[in-house]
Amino acid sequence: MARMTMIEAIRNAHDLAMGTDDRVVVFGEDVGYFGGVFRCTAGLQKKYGASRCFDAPINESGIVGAAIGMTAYGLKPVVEIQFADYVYPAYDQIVSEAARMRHRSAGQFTCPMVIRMPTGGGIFGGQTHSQSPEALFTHVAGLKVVVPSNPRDAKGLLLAAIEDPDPVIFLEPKRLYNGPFNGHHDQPVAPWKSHPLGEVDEDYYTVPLGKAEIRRAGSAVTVLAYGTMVYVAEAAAEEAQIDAEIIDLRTLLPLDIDTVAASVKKTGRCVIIHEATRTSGFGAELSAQVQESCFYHLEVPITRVTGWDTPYPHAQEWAYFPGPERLKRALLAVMEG
Amino acid sequence: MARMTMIEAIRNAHDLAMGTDDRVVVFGEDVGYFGGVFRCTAGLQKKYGASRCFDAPINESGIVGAAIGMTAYGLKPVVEIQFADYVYPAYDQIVSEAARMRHRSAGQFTCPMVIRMPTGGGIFGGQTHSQSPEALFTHVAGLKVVVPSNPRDAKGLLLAAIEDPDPVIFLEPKRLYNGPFNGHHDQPVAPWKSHPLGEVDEDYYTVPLGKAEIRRAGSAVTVLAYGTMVYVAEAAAEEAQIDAEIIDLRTLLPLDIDTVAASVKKTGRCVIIHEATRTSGFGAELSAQVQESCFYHLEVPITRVTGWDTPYPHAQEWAYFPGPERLKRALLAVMEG
Amino acid sequence: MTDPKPLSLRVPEPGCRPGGVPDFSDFVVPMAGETRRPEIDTAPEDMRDMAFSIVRVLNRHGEAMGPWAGRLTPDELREGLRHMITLRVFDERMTNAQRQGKTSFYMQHLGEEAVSCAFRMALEQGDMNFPTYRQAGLLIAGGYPLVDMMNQIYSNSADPLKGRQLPIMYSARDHGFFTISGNLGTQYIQAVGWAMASAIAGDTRIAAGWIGDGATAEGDFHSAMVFASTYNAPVILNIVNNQWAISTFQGMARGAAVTFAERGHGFGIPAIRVDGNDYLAVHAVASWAAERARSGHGPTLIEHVTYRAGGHSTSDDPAAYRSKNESAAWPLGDPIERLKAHLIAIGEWSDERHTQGTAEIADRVRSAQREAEAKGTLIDGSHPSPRSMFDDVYAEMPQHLVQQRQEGGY
Amino acid sequence: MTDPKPLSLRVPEPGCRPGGVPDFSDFVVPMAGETRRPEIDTAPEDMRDMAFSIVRVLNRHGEAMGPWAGRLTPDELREGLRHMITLRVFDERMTNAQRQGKTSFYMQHLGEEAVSCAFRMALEQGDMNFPTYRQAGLLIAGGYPLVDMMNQIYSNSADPLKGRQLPIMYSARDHGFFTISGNLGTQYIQAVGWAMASAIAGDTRIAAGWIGDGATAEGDFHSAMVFASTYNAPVILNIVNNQWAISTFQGMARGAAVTFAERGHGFGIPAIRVDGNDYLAVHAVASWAAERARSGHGPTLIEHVTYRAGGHSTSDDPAAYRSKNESAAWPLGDPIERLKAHLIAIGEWSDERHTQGTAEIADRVRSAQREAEAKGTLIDGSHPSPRSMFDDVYAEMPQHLVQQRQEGGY
Ligand SMILES: Cc1ncc(C[n+]2csc(CCOP(=O)(O)OP(=O)(O)O)c2C)c(N)n1
Ligand SMILES: Cc1ncc(C[n+]2csc(CCOP(=O)(O)OP(=O)(O)O)c2C)c(N)n1
Ligand SMILES: [Mg+2]
Ligand SMILES: [Mg+2]
Repeated sequence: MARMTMIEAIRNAHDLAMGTDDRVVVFGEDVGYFGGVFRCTAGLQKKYGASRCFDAPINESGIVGAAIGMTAYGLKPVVEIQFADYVYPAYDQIVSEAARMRHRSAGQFTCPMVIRMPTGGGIFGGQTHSQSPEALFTHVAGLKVVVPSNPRDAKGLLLAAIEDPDPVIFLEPKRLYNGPFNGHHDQPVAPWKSHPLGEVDEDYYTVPLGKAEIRRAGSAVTVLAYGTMVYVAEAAAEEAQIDAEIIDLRTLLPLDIDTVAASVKKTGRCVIIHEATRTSGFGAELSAQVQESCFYHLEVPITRVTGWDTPYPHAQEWAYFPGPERLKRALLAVMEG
Repeated sequence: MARMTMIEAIRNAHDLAMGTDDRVVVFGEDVGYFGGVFRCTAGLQKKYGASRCFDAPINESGIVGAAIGMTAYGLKPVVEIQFADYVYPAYDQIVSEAARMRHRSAGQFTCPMVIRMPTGGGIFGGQTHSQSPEALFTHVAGLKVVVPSNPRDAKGLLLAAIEDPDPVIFLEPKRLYNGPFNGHHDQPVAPWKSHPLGEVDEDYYTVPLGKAEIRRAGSAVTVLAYGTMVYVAEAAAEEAQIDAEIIDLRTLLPLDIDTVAASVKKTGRCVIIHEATRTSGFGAELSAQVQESCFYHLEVPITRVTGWDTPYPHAQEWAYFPGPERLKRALLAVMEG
Repeated sequence: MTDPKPLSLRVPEPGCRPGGVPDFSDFVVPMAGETRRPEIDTAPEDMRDMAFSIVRVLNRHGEAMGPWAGRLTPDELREGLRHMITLRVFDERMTNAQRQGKTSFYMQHLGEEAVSCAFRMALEQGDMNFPTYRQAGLLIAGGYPLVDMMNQIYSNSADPLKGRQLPIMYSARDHGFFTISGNLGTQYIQAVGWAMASAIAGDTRIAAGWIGDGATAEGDFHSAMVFASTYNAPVILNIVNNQWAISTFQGMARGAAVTFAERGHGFGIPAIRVDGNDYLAVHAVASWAAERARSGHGPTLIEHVTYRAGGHSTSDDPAAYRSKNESAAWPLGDPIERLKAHLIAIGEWSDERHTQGTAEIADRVRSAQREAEAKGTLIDGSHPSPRSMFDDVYAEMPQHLVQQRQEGGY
Repeated sequence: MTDPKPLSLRVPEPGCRPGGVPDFSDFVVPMAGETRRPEIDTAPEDMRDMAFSIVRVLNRHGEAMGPWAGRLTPDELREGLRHMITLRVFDERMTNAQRQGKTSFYMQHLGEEAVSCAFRMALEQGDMNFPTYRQAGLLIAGGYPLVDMMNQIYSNSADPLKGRQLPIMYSARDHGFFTISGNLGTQYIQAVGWAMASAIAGDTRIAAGWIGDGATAEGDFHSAMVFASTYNAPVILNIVNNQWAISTFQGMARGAAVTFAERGHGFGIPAIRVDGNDYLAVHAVASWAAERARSGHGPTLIEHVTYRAGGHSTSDDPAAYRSKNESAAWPLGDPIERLKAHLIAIGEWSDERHTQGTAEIADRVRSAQREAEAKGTLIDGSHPSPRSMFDDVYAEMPQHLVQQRQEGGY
């Protein structure tokens, strides 16, 4: 066991994957010599050589497209998109190509690759360093979508994603890279080393894709969260003194609906929280599925607490970011309902 | 009044817009001399000259990006993406640029433009001529998303979209271009000239964005549909002899939730139908919103009838396409619930 | 500068539209044998001229001329001729099958047969093509069974792609043929990625990317050029300039450049233009590029100059946008006729053998068609089941797909 | 070809990394005045050499040499010097303000001031720039108020962009400055679209697109080149090659090409390389390209050869990936020093005037800063309201946004 930040855990996962399987290659903008703007790939080029970890030209479509070609050859690329906000130029390659390769070729060609990208807000990054585009991937059959919320999971999920025979979108909440963040931006932030989930096994292990984790057991209301929102939920539940069951979804696609439904059937109440804009956000899908599977158990309407349907602003970051105050209001309303 | 197919109605709308406002320019792949692979722009180049209606290189990002530049100059471009399946290369320009221009420039620059594209299946087009990507746009703040279902609306909505001061995604169900199609692929298809909505006013008129239309009044269950699914819903309701209220949403974003909620509050039941894959499809958002606004009126869970979460197949088209049989089953189940 | 005149938009137009008289007099056709053959390790800047010339081997008398001639044996040439005839006959029959409603869609190669047929013979087993929909010659010349192609076209029960793909969107991994995408351009950078992987792995295999003149305008054309240039990828980047992109003439994508091959220059990628209707020239240039790539000298851009003599697809009628006489006026002739003439000129073929050979091929195609149709067509017989549609979305079917399959009753 | 050797991937590396000794001896710097000045209607193929040379006017003695010299008056030159000093002082103060926590982020222009400052003076009122985040000189030279720039940087109550944008992502329509995007490359094709619109409208105004060396790798660089080439758009396409893209040296995007300017050749777009640290050269080349565009001769690609002497942004420490001495070793010198030396050489400036002028500028920037800070900084004072965040998503606020605003309590 070692203390790791989420960055260190991700780096460690890369290291183990590359050490274990020489088909694993890592590339992206600034990921080679420098080791990535968030340093998630630092040291890999030195250790594994420039043909296994290298810088790429600034062309996200090229990065993903080249990676797809590599999978057709038999490699397992792990590529970094510098910020999730910059994934759109690669969208065609992801949606039309990677996601459908296995199906359209009836299994002749597959795309075992991981597309990592820092996601979410809370760092005063303005509209192009703060977005949460997960729902744009959960709509795409053939993709898996993962959002870790802590170093232990980040490592295990990333290793599982690299092992996975299909393309995985791996969204890393950048606000969590150095420590958990519960939305109380005016309070000092604790580093991972003071959090139990910053304790990471140094050996190779995986956390299975498609399995949610109950982060806090409770009976009054189910809170569905992922990424940074897990800590917002913990703070809100505690501060509002509500016996909430908090589920960290970890994988959005395929969704662990069993864990979700069991919880909602127990509590009869459900609040969904995410940073992305509300309309057609992943919360919509969660709401639809919870309603479909738990309709007769629901006491009150499912509520969504989300980023507003505006671009992500700079100065108004904390008015945009769904923090504990907003969630508390929602939880209290749901408990009254 | 004249009899028009949907293609003719769209062409007519272009013609009137170009004739009325010389800021309107039209371009896209094959739209100039030839008039578009579906002939929606036929005759415009001849009438208005090659600098107002012209062919574009095959580069969707370039088409939308150039159009954005034109809006900054003060023109009102109407561009065609040859099939909605080919819009992904333009996704960055749409999401990061057109949608956010007004907000990020605090109103200095705006993007009054229309991006038209044929959408949906039912023509044995396989995976790259059949997709319904509307949910990928409804998640994007700053866009409007329109899906007409008949010639009368297509013309009026397109003119409203061209007048609109913001970017509009205009999805034309290609299966409806020449006549309504109710999913009974083994039956002969009626042309628009035998349908009342094929009767189109030749003068300039608009159908307001953001307003749904009740296509069939009923009291037993609300069916939310758009595009081709409107006719599938009509057929299913009739064949199952269910007194369904069928709403043609027409505009998905902004959604006419008032019309929707009023109906569901009345019927207590809601079935949503769309061609797109289910997970994170627009049906999810509809389900979430209906649930939020009508929870205490719902008798049974909201049901989604959709394309499956697979790529759009060729041979299995009719197993994929949500036709009247599947909707009938859902309606009957909902009525039993 | 005072009082500039109003600006105006230049919208390029082809020389000839329906009703007009086709005129290719501006189109410079070098003499066969005239264009030089640089060493395979020539620096790109030392062979710029190759992007403005056209490598041609066969002259109008059917003689093979110049430094690019002389690599193929008569047997190989006859085989090439058979491949091209097979492709043409195949196209005819499948176009007809589509007209008869046996499938939904078809795309033919009329006039472009040499490009993919000859190119394939320059590759080795294990190399990988990333084709568009207009290189079925790669399959035919590579020995892929015609009946499997037809099964795919018919989406029948023996369709190797299980009915999932539009007709002609083949995939044949074992034959070095990557699954065709309907989205233009995406495969070009994938080819580069595959080639990079081969280099990373210390392999000796190379890749070939394919793109049409129209699709070179896509951003992924650029992605491919940048990555190939930067990483010195062992890849051949082919542009098939068949003069048309549906209704749009090649000048719309080419713009103010003189040739498509020129695009290579801004990337330090050597570029060669070749007579795409000359089997010998295509084969020679492809071999040159393959050897270059395999020897570690990196990518080559090849512009195959040819003409799409047929419609874009069965959904298209070119009479609406180009002169009916344009195809006949096309100065580079017909690839089958030209190779036939060459074989006759060197005494290795005759009109009789040609007629007989064509008949044999027609038989072979017909019998493949019978065999395929016995397995079903899109409208007749059995098809891959709806149930199978849910397979291969993922390696392992997730719960929600299992449920949807059940919901559908499959 | 038998038994080829294993292939390997070429991963380009800069000449020097931390700890190494910078060596620009491979970097060919033509003599000032040496490079020819073609007529503005010269065909692209007749000026290919311009992409491999570097237009330079100021020699090391501060003299203006050759055919590109002699267009600016001493007053104009002094104004240019003031613009560059203003930009540098502005950058210093704002970088400091960021360190003090007064804002979240800043990007400076150190060493690149001439590029945008000189370019702006070659444009006319009504022309439109589509900049990246590293051309604030366009605003300063265009007379945009410093205090408004600072208000934007501080996201304060007077921020013209209402707190919505990251610092330095200015927008100033009236000053011919398009709203900056954080997404690299998108603006390049938008610039072409704007220019096409001007041509469609029969206007005489032109556009200028801007992109960094690194971002030329993006697909939208290609979009811009294709559309500009095809429609002969009246646009100047600027590549600012400041040698670095964050930690990645320019060779990663350039690949096997010799220069970025070369990219123009494959599109029939004339390309000129210019010494980006030479105010006179940038101004002369920009004027040439502007005149060309305005006279209907279409696009020009300009590669500004310069050096990013500072970090990529306040989030970046270049010591991690390049030698600390590289900036000093950079052969093209400092743009401010060079213009100053020229003015002194022609007897229109002195060290005293320079010191005094710099002090005056520092005063002006300081007082603008005081004025801006009185309106607030990111951490102090008032900001645009959360309520205003819901404005301008659409021209008219739709119901769901009204509701969300209420839900938020704003
Ligand atoms: C991304 C994308 N945009 C548009 C299309 C529609 N489309 C299919 S083929 C074609 C023309 C392609 O022309 P070219 O590249 O010259 O190839 P050719 O058909 O001549 O072989 C177009 C526009 C597509 N398939 N994909
Ligand atoms: C689409 C996209 N990808 C990646 C980034 C992240 N990014 C911001 S600046 C930068 C480097 C750009 O380098 P260059 O184009 O040379 O411009 P410079 O910073 O040197 O002026 C990168 C990779 C981005 N902003 N947008
Ligand atoms: Mg073509
Ligand atoms: Mg740079």
